[in-house]
Amino acid sequence: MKVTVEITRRPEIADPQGTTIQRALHDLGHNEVMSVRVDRVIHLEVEGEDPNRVQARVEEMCRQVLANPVLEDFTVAVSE
Amino acid sequence: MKVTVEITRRPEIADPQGTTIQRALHDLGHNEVMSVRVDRVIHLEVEGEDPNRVQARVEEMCRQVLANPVLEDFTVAVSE
Amino acid sequence: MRIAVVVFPGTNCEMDVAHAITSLGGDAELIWHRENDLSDFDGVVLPGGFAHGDYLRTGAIARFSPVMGEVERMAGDGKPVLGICNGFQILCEAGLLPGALIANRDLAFICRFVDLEVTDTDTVLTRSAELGQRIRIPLNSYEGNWVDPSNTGRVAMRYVDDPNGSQQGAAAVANAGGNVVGVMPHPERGIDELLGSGDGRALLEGFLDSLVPA
Amino acid sequence: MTTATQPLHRRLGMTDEEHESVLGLLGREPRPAELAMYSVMWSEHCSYKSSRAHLRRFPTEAPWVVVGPGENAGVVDLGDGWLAALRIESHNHPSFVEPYQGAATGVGGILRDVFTMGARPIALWDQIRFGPLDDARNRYLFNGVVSGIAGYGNAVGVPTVGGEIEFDPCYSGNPLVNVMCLGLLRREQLTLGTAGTPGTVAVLLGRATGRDGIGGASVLASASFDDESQEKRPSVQVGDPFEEKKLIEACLEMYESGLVAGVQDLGAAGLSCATSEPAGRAGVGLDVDLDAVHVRESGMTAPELLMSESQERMMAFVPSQNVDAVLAIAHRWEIDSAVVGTVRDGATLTVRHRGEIVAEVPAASLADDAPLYDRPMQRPDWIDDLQQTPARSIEDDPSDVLLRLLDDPAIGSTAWVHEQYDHMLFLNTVVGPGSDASLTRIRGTEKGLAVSTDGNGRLCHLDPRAGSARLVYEAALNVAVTGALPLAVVDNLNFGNPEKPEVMWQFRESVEGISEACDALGIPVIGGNVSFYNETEGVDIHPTPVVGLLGLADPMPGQPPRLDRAAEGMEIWEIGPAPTSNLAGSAAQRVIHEELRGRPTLPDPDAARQVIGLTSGLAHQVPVLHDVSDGGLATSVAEVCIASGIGATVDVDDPGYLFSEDPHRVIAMFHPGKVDLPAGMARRVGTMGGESLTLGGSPPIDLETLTSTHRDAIPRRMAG
Ligand SMILES: Nc1ncnc2c1ncn2[C@@H]1O[C@H](COP(=O)(O)OP(=O)(O)O)[C@@H](O)[C@H]1O
Ligand SMILES: [Mg+2]
Repeated sequence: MKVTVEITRRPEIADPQGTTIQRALHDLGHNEVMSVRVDRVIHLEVEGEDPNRVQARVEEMCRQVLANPVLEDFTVAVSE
Repeated sequence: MKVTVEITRRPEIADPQGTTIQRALHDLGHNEVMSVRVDRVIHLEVEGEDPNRVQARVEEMCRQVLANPVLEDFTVAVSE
Repeated sequence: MRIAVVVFPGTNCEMDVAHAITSLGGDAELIWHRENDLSDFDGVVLPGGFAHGDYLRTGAIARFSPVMGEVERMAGDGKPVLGICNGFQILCEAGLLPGALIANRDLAFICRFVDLEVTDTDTVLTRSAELGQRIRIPLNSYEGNWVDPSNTGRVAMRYVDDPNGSQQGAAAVANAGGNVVGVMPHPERGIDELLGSGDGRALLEGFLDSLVPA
Repeated sequence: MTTATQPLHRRLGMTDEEHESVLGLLGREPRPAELAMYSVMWSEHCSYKSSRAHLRRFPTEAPWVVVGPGENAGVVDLGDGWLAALRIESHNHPSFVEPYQGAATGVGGILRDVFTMGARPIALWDQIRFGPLDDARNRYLFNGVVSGIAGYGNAVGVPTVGGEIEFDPCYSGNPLVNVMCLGLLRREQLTLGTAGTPGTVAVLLGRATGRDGIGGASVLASASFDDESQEKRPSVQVGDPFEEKKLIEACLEMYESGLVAGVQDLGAAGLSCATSEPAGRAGVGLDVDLDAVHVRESGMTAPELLMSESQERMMAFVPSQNVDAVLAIAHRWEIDSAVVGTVRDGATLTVRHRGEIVAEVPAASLADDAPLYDRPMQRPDWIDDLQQTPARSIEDDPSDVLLRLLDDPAIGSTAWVHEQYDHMLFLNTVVGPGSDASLTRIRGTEKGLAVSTDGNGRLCHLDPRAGSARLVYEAALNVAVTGALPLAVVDNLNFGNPEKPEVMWQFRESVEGISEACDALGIPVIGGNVSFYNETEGVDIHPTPVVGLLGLADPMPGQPPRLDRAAEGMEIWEIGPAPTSNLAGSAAQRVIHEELRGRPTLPDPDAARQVIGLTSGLAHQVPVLHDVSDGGLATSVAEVCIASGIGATVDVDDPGYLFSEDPHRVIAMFHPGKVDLPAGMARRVGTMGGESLTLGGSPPIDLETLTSTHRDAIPRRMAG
């Protein structure tokens, strides 16, 4: 099954990268850009029959390694 | 408007991060994981009325700076 | 004959490069990235560091600096253009060299001496070296892994033991004309035996010799 | 009482007595913003309330001291108009919460302490300690901390040229992450943290202020002001080395142009500290307008603005005629700036927010009137038992013991760590990581700056006073190996809970030990840091003072000794007091017997001085000098064999002698007849040569085994 994990930085955590990219976009004349945040998406292919079980397993992986719970939140979506 | 840009690494380009994460997951016993690919999502807030115009502008930003055509493809989705 | 050493916000090897060039008898001047006229210069170096924090992608933001228009012009005019480490990344992003640099195979920063072999002497960096010559200089990068789906890059030097996964083991890459070169390890860190090696001198001397008056 | 119904001062981590003193000071009930300021400034971290009385014991004076403890960094005179600034700091708890950002922001903070003084930061060191690597959590912390130091240090463009790595179960629940920074400046560039004279303008430079780490420095990590801000929990601080790099260059340009009267970095206690301390030091008043502060989050309250620990910010105090020039420099380096205050006559710090006065306090009181505790001390009752149980002797074969030591991650190669750090930038690292001391040349002079940092929790657990003294002697001997003589010390005192009398006793003993050794060597303590509350679930770490010692080699040896300069046929000499077989507190005791007991050998000030003097002279003559420390004589020789790619024969059979870590010893290697060593101070112990290392009558160890064991000690564990 294909699983998409989106890992997002918690809103209250500073995001120097986003700030820098926004500044660069303004420099390039894209002044309409009000905010920029960069997150990660992890695409996994996981063997399994039961979407609920796969979902639970991947959520466990997120807590273990994929996401950093101090800084990030995550969402898991199973397709196919 | 909220715009989500997903930047995906072209399949022929090596993904050291994906490979490393897959190895880590296997080490933890998640042997059902067949493949891992790490991509980036950029969330933008863009001023504008017309979703089509916003879409076009952000696509331009992608071609110009947000994605590197040697390595990456991109998709742009405008919401709200 | 003057060499512009470009300083982007976040560049950190500019003093070292200027020092190396000067100590080899060259004339180096630090140039802020907002400068848009390099007509007084005979060559240009983009030194290492973390231009714009390497945010988004290494070199991605730096390539839009005003000075890059001039770098492009000089490259087109056949003038010597050298990118070291982060400078190599910027030249790739700007399309002046083929390919791109991604994270090292082992996902760790690598700072140590590496052995290189010269594989092409028809470039502004390697013209004073012998084919097959061994060069020992420090590598210092996280994104040193060169990929080139177009297969058009000319490999000027390769790693003897590939440390980062680079395609063809490439450590230095040139454009078709040989006047634009990107090198991942740091020649300027190899100019003094007291610090471990003097092998970088041959490279930088070759670069200085390639300068022709504007 | 639930938290919500607690009075505000308690929620901010203040005791009722401390609240009473604020009341007494102000003669009225403090406003919320005032309480917030006092709470952070009077926290243990900022006020040193438990340690201050003891720190007075340190010798702090010498003719070459330009700035002693009390400023952001200590400064010493190197001659010919050159000064060096040095400071050490801990980031233990933040690194436990989030290892990458905790360590990264530690580096950012220590850099600011140094360039606040007008100095260009030229080198960094890290002293890091974790629980054993067979635990995945410890591997995660170790990896995160090293990546964080690399990620910040490399990008900000300051080489990390040395440090220390230690693993011990006592650090499992409480890793130690200390970082040290050295800066170099010309005398005329020296800048102090003073607000200047009335009319001077306060300019806040750098990153926008957010709700980062609010109250992070105070005892209460999650203070909340009301229910609404409850969800706006303090958040982990994120470092931005890019911003810091620009800030360094902008500030150095301002100093060079002589535009500023004083500068103060924003670290712990943020704006509260950066306004009150400079005003207090200068004996002036200051008006601050919080609405002028550039922010990254909307709706921040006055207490939040005053307590925020957002990174990469500096406060410059600028004579009014220079303000435009300062703002122009900030603009050119692409950093944000805001005029946030004006120096006034008097001594009052007045803070306004949304048109109202939110704080009006005597500026100096936040620092000067902080509580001072004389905490009870008691010698732990277990220490006599420990000291009186003799260390077991080693029965195993010395070759086996040596291989087990080289495979220990605290003794094996540090390459896995230091190759992740840029240690070569600026082209001045003459001796880099992996040696006894680093050596950084000052181009255009004959001078070299030698630095060593040393800590040893095992020794200090068995005998905090002698153990701490030995750290100073060891560091001094390390810098002597490069031809330098010791100049000054900074210290980072990592201890457990100071409310326990045993911990306070350990602390006092340690301060005493460091002071005695500094007195004996005639060198001052020019700064330091105290980190208390290093405990988890009531168990304290071993007392772990870390000493950073700066030495000056003038002139620097033309060919400084290095571990990789040994050659076939060189003699191996051991220099130092007559050998013993004492294994108390040694690495061999930990690795082979998994125990910690006995009475470590006491330091000998006379022997220390003699060996240090002799060694720094020898550094100009011999190719290899290496101090005998972790793992003893056998390990020292092995390290030279590995670095030089050559074998050796050591004519010592006694395992106690081979693995003892007794102080004041160094090995020298040179061709026969090249050097005359004073009889009684030195003995020949072997010869370099061949393809293997032979210890007395033990089976030889081939060079390849020696090398791979040492090289793989950390990587093989980190591979999982
Ligand atoms: N263990 C110590 N030994 C000597 N001086 C110390 C020690 N601990 C702190 N100090 C001095 O106290 C001063 C204040 O330190 P601190 O409040 O930690 O500064 P910062 O606010 O920059 O973190 C510094 O000058 C420091 O050198
Ligand atoms: Mg400070």
